[in-house]
Amino acid sequence: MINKLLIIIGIIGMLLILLPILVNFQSPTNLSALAEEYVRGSVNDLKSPNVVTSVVVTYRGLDTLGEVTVLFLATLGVGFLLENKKNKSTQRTVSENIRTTSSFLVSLIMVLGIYIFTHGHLSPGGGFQGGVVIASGFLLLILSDLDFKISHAILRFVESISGLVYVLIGLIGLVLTIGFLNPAILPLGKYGDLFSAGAIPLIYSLIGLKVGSELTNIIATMGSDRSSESVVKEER
Amino acid sequence: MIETLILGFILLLIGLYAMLSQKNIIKIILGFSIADTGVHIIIVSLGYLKGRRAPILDSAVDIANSVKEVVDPIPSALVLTAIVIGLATTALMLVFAAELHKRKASFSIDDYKELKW
Amino acid sequence: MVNPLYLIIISLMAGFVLPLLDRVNRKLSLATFIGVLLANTVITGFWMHGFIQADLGTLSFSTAGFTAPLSINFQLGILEAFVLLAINLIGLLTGIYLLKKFNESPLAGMILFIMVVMGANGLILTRDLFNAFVFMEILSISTIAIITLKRTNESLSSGFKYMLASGIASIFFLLGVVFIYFFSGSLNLDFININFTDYRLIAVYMVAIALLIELKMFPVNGWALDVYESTDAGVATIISVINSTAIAFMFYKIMPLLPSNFLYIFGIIGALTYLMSNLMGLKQENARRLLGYSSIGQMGLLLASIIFTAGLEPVLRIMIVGGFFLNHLIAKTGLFWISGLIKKEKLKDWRVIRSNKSLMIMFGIFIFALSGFPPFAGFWAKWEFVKSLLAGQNILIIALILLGSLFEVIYMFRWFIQTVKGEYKEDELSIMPSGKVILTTLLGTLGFGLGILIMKNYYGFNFLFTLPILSLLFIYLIDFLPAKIKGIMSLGGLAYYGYYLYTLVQFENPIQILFGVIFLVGSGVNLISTLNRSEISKGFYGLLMMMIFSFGSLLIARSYLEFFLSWELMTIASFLLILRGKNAQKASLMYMIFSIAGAYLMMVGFGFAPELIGSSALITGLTYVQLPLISIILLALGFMIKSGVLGVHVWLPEAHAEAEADVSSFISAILLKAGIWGFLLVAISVVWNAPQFDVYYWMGWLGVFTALVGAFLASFQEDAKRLLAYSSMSQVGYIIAAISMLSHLGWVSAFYLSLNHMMFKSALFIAIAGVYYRTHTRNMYEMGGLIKKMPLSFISVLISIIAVSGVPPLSGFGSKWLMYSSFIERGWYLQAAVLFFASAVSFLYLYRLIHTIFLGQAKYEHKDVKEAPVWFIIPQYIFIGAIMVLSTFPNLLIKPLSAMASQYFNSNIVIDGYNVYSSYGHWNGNLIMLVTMGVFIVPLFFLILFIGKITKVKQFNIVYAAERPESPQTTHVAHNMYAHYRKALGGWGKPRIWDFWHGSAEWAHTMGDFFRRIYSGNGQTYLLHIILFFVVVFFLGV
Amino acid sequence: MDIFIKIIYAAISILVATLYGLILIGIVHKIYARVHRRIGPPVWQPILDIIQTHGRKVATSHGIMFFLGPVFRMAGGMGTYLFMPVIFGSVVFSNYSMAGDLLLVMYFIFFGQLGMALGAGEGGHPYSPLGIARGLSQMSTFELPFSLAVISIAIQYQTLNITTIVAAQQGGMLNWTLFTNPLAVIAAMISLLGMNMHSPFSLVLAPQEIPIGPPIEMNGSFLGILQTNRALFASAKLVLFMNLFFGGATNLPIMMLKTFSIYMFSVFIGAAFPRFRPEQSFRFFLRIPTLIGILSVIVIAYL
Amino acid sequence: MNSLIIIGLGVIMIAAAIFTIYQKSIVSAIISAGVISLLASVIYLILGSPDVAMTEASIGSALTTVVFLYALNRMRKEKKDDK
Repeated sequence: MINKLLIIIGIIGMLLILLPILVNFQSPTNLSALAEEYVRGSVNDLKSPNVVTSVVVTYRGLDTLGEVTVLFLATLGVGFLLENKKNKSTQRTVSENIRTTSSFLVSLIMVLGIYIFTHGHLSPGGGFQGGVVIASGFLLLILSDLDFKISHAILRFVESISGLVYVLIGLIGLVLTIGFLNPAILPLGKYGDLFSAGAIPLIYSLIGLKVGSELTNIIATMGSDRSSESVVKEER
Repeated sequence: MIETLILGFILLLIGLYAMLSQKNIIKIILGFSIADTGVHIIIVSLGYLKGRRAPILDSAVDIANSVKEVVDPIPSALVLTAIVIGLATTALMLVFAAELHKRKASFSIDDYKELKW
Repeated sequence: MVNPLYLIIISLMAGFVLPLLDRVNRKLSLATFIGVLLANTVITGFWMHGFIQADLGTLSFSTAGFTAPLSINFQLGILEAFVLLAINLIGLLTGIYLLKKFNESPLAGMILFIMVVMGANGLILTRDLFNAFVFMEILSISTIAIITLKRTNESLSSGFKYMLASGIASIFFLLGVVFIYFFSGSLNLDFININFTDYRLIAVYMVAIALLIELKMFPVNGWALDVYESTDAGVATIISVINSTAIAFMFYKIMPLLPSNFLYIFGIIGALTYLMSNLMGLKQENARRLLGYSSIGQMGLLLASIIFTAGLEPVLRIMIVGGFFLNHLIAKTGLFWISGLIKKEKLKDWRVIRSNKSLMIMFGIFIFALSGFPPFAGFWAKWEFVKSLLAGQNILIIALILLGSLFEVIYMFRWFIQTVKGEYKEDELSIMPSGKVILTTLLGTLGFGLGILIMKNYYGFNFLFTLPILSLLFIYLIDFLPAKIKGIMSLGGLAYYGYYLYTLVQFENPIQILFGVIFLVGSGVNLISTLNRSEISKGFYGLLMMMIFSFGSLLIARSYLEFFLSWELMTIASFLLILRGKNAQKASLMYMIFSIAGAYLMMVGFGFAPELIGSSALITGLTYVQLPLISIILLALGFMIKSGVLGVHVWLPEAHAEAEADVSSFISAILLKAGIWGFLLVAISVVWNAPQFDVYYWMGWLGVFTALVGAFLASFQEDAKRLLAYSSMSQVGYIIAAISMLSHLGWVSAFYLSLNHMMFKSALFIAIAGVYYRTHTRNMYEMGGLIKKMPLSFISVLISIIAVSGVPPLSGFGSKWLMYSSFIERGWYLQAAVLFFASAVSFLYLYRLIHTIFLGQAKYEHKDVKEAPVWFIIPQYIFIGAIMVLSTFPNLLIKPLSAMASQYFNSNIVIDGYNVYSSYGHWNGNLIMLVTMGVFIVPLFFLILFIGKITKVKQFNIVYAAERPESPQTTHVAHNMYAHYRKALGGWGKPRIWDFWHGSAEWAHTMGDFFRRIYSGNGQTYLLHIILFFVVVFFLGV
Repeated sequence: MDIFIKIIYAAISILVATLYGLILIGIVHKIYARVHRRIGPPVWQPILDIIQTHGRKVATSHGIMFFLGPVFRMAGGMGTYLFMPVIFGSVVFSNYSMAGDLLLVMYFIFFGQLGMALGAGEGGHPYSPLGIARGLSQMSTFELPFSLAVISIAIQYQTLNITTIVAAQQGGMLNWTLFTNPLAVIAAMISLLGMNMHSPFSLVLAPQEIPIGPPIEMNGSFLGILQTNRALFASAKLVLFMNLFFGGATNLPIMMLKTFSIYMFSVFIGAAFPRFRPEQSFRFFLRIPTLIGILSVIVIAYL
Repeated sequence: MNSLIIIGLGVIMIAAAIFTIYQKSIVSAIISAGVISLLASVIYLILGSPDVAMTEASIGSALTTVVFLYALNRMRKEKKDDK
């Protein structure tokens, strides 16, 4: 009972603390100086129409690298915790119809995913969204085709290589002394083109691949069946 | 926009409340997820400028005058990162929950206090 | 300068590439793993080197080809370099420590480890708040994942709790960061230039609270304790050290944004965390969890030090914060590592550590380091921190921190003593992997070396002040030699040291010579008794010489710090010496607790004292400064604790009784004088500047009652050494009272008594040591009639007790005469009467001592007892000889002593030939001696001439109700000899002070137990703590 | 030369004091006897006793300390007596009072007691340490009021020198400490009861409990010396009290008169009260006399 | 206009959130939490952040829900296996 009361007090307290922000909230009428710089710079310096992409990939590229790392870590953690044994073959079958339809859908989804991350600098979306789309494609495959086995090795490989290349691209900038993750290592190209904005599309693609493989990995790991007798060794 | 800001706060508090009051570990994680969504809404609301459009400077936007036409791109960029991190956290939490459940076959958080004091 | 981004790049590349490499070969991935950590360490090492070589200021490194605030930038200054080097080094070492483990577990472990280190590096380097958020997430997710390196129910549930807590923390952090951006238009710390007042406050508040949660501040740290308890030792190390450090550094970075009132509250929270976690640690029995409490406490201390040193000059600030940091880093890493080697949960099971000598020594080193003893970094940091806090008038913080520190010392040393002294069975022996032991030893040596480095380079201590430590090390190296050789070498070293001090250092004040005689000559003579040791006596001489050289350093200290340093070294040495006693667990713990409490009082007292001018010895230097009242009180109290004044005397009998026989004499005769020396120094300053007669009046009373109570307690003891211990307490009471008089005659008598006490108490303790050596008992009622077996010891005891009692003609009377004359002259009449009473009571215990041991009926089991070994007899007779000479020619002593005291007061005793005149009376020691001899010889000759035939009779030939007594046990009146007196005292005879201290200890434990109930083990409760913490602290701040 | 004369003077002084003390004891025995309606022994009986005990051809000794115990005791008595002036203005009876002051005398009292305690201790008889334990305990308690009284008069006369104290009391009865500082005298006189170990404070010798007490094993010449000393020591104490509180004496008869009166005081009190139990005795001294002593100090020092 | 939509959406989202808390069936709770994310992505679209909207829709609602369901599935299976 006291517990409940304390919870209510806590929540009300938080409300009271946050209230002044709401009361004093004024919607700004102008962009902050920094945002203005970004908007201008995205056009002038990076030749990337999607300002958010410019910010994510270039200006705050380190964040994005970190973010990919977080996802990578989550994948690792999930894998680390759920040391999977061999999948148990289930007897359930899926109709042939579903199987073919889904494989058709999957190829469409893949194409969509690739489109999203390669056009990240031009239109909404980018590596993450594309990656998720790819992952959802695999999800569909897993759901529809129970015999479908994703090779963790390949996933790992894609994940590792894309991550490595991502870092290496950043490194090139550092070696050229124009800055870590500077997309200007490639020609900036013409504003609005697919192959423009320097290395942004490349980076976003790598991110897409990496995110896609990581998420697929998570899903695959979590979804995979685990025989109940696989008891993980306990340390004591 | 103040409406979305309020919405974000409400979701945040509901999420927190769920985390504090629910005994089921899945529900607690759901609470976290809701609170996270609330936070994301708050962030995006802060970047919104009335009557402006997305910060994608395609042909529909007057490039020369772009700074007067688009919303703040920074919160969007931040939220992108935050969402992915949120997913990572949630996934890890769930795996922990699953592993815990494997040991004790209980959903209640009250059952996982081997260590105390 | 290598771009700091490489730290991140290398780690990331390794992280991404390791899964591929691992397919090839596990060895390869292990090599890469170590390679990355090594590269990090080397890079940071180069930075540190670069920054030390040249003042480069702070360097900024931006990314993406844009400068901040457009892009994210890293900042690298000497501070960053320092912290990075430290944590990467620990990362490397812990990586090596965990290598075997990693080899056996999935690859993910290694990658997660690298990522923890990378996250910490990034968090320290980045200047961008959102980037910091990302790195924080990297840090916490990798940490949480790696917790499960040890896969148990406990580690899983604690990891889950950690996730929940850090989830909420990250929500707060993220919201805070975004609001900061919203209000200020920037995410870069260098470009945020608005004040976060009114409703904007919440933005920075949320960030700060998130960091406090991650820093595991009280009470939002229950999950952290569970983690420390349940996870692998190596992982606990990186959480405690690397993770926490990075977050603390982050807090340091956002500090400029926080309003001062909130900073103050956060500082208090830090100090409170230190206090509370140590208080709760008192009740803890699980080693790992105890270390968890300690870790959390240290983080609180670190936070408090970061906040409260804000206004100081950078170097000093680094000294303080860096000192605490390094200390925590090394000690906690070492202790966690050891916990991984021991693999025992219960504190008391740690005694298996004794199967590995070097590990045990390291354990000791880490505990001493953690408790803030010199020469470790924590000592210097604590000293400077307290000083700076005092300058800022932050008394509350000092109280919290010192109290917390005291609790930490209590449980740490309880643990240490339990470990070092506990019995263990051979089959409990466990074989420790030697690689890890070497690693731990390396770490301990590093900590030690760092401390010495600070000592030499920052403070520039004279060689003489490092001598105690060096002598310990040196004798440790030659410890394989037989005890006698070491003893003679020590004696030689001591002789040279004394000569060196006397001729080369040249005392500025004759009082130094007096105490030099007490400290060094006294020690030298006492040292002879240790030559009786026939075995190797490992460790004994090192500690003994460390203690003796510390006495010497106390004498010549020129600054407060030099004095305090020597004081603490002396405490270490004496504590370990006492601990050598067979059943000295409780005694040494009490000694340590009281010593530390006293040391803290002194530290604060010195902190209040004005800076010294010039670099003359303290005894001169102090005369130029006027100590404030608070300083006088605290210092005097601190010194009185060491001297065992009434109320804080409880450690004294235990320590004396339980120490080894030849150590007790050092403690009583010399160690107690160190307290007197300090007390005297304070008094000198007071006399010279502004006599605080009021305070000293009450101290005088304290001394007087110490004398009385000590005498009574001594009378009621059954244990010979305990009796002598209380007797020492009583004598110290006289000295304290005499010094407190602040008068010429008072000081003369105090000097006189100090020297006398050193001599007769040494002789007595050594005599008792001899008796103990032969009879193997300290209980006086188990002895009796030993006069026939040990006549030489008897004579020395006889002369000593006559000297103690003050019966003419021996030198004791001189001190009594001076004492009463001075008291009456000073107008302290009632005090004089109490002292008179005390000295009458002292006859009770003196008689009891000599009677129950040497007179009365001899026991059958002692019929083959021989005289004490010659090594015990020699020093006794040196002292006895000195006493006899000084008794016959008291002017030898009175004259110089009077000269010493007249530096500070107008002399009002006149010395004319052998006559000493005070304003009240006179005394001619020489004539008294002659008359006494005369009146003694007359009846003696008479008796010899006229006695006729003397028949010697056997033991039981006594007139006893016409019966022959049955056994010596029933006939020897010894047990509870003064039962009547005790009865007469009624309620006054109850051990109220004991009860008080026991009650206090009990109370502290109860409180600790009460508070730790908030850690219910339920993750949800911890969440509730966090939310309530958030709310309550906010409203406190507003 | 001077020294020899001094020694001869001292010998005379001691002889007189001892004889006087012995006769005092004889008188007391006589008085007790008369109170008990007996004839009693002659007053010189103690002297005869001493000669008789010394005459014993055989003595039993328990060891060196046992042998030295009586010597210490005697030395203590002689020393105590010799360190104070007996008759004001007399050269013969000024003794060695120049060696020290009142503190010396007070502490020299302990010399004999300690030595005796040691000697008796070696006797190995359980009554000895019992008696000594009682004696030491009681001594510590009655020393408290006594020391308070001494401090009080030290303040009063601004000296601890006995001769000076006596000198200050000359010139009429009203200059005696008895009248100038009555509280101190009361406290001291109560202590004297304890010092003399007469009933009700006769704990040490307590015939029914621990017969004879410490000297129980003493015999022959040992006992003789002890008896001699008892007389000397008794007169020494009386002389001390006379000097401090009753104006001292300018010639032998006055000294005898005064000391006799002081002695009779304790004898009559002793005849009137039964013996205390040890703890009662200790408590008694620590209460009323001590309070009186404190009062005397306060009155003299601060009022 | 936008405000009205947002208020409408907001009410639904809050309702869904409360439903999530008090729903006994965990699957329903998970789905309704997914709905919140989905609606949130609509709000992001209105707030001029299509990138966020896409991310939230794909990650927040779809993937998170899937992960939840998978985790739940695992736990359920445990229970069955235990019995």
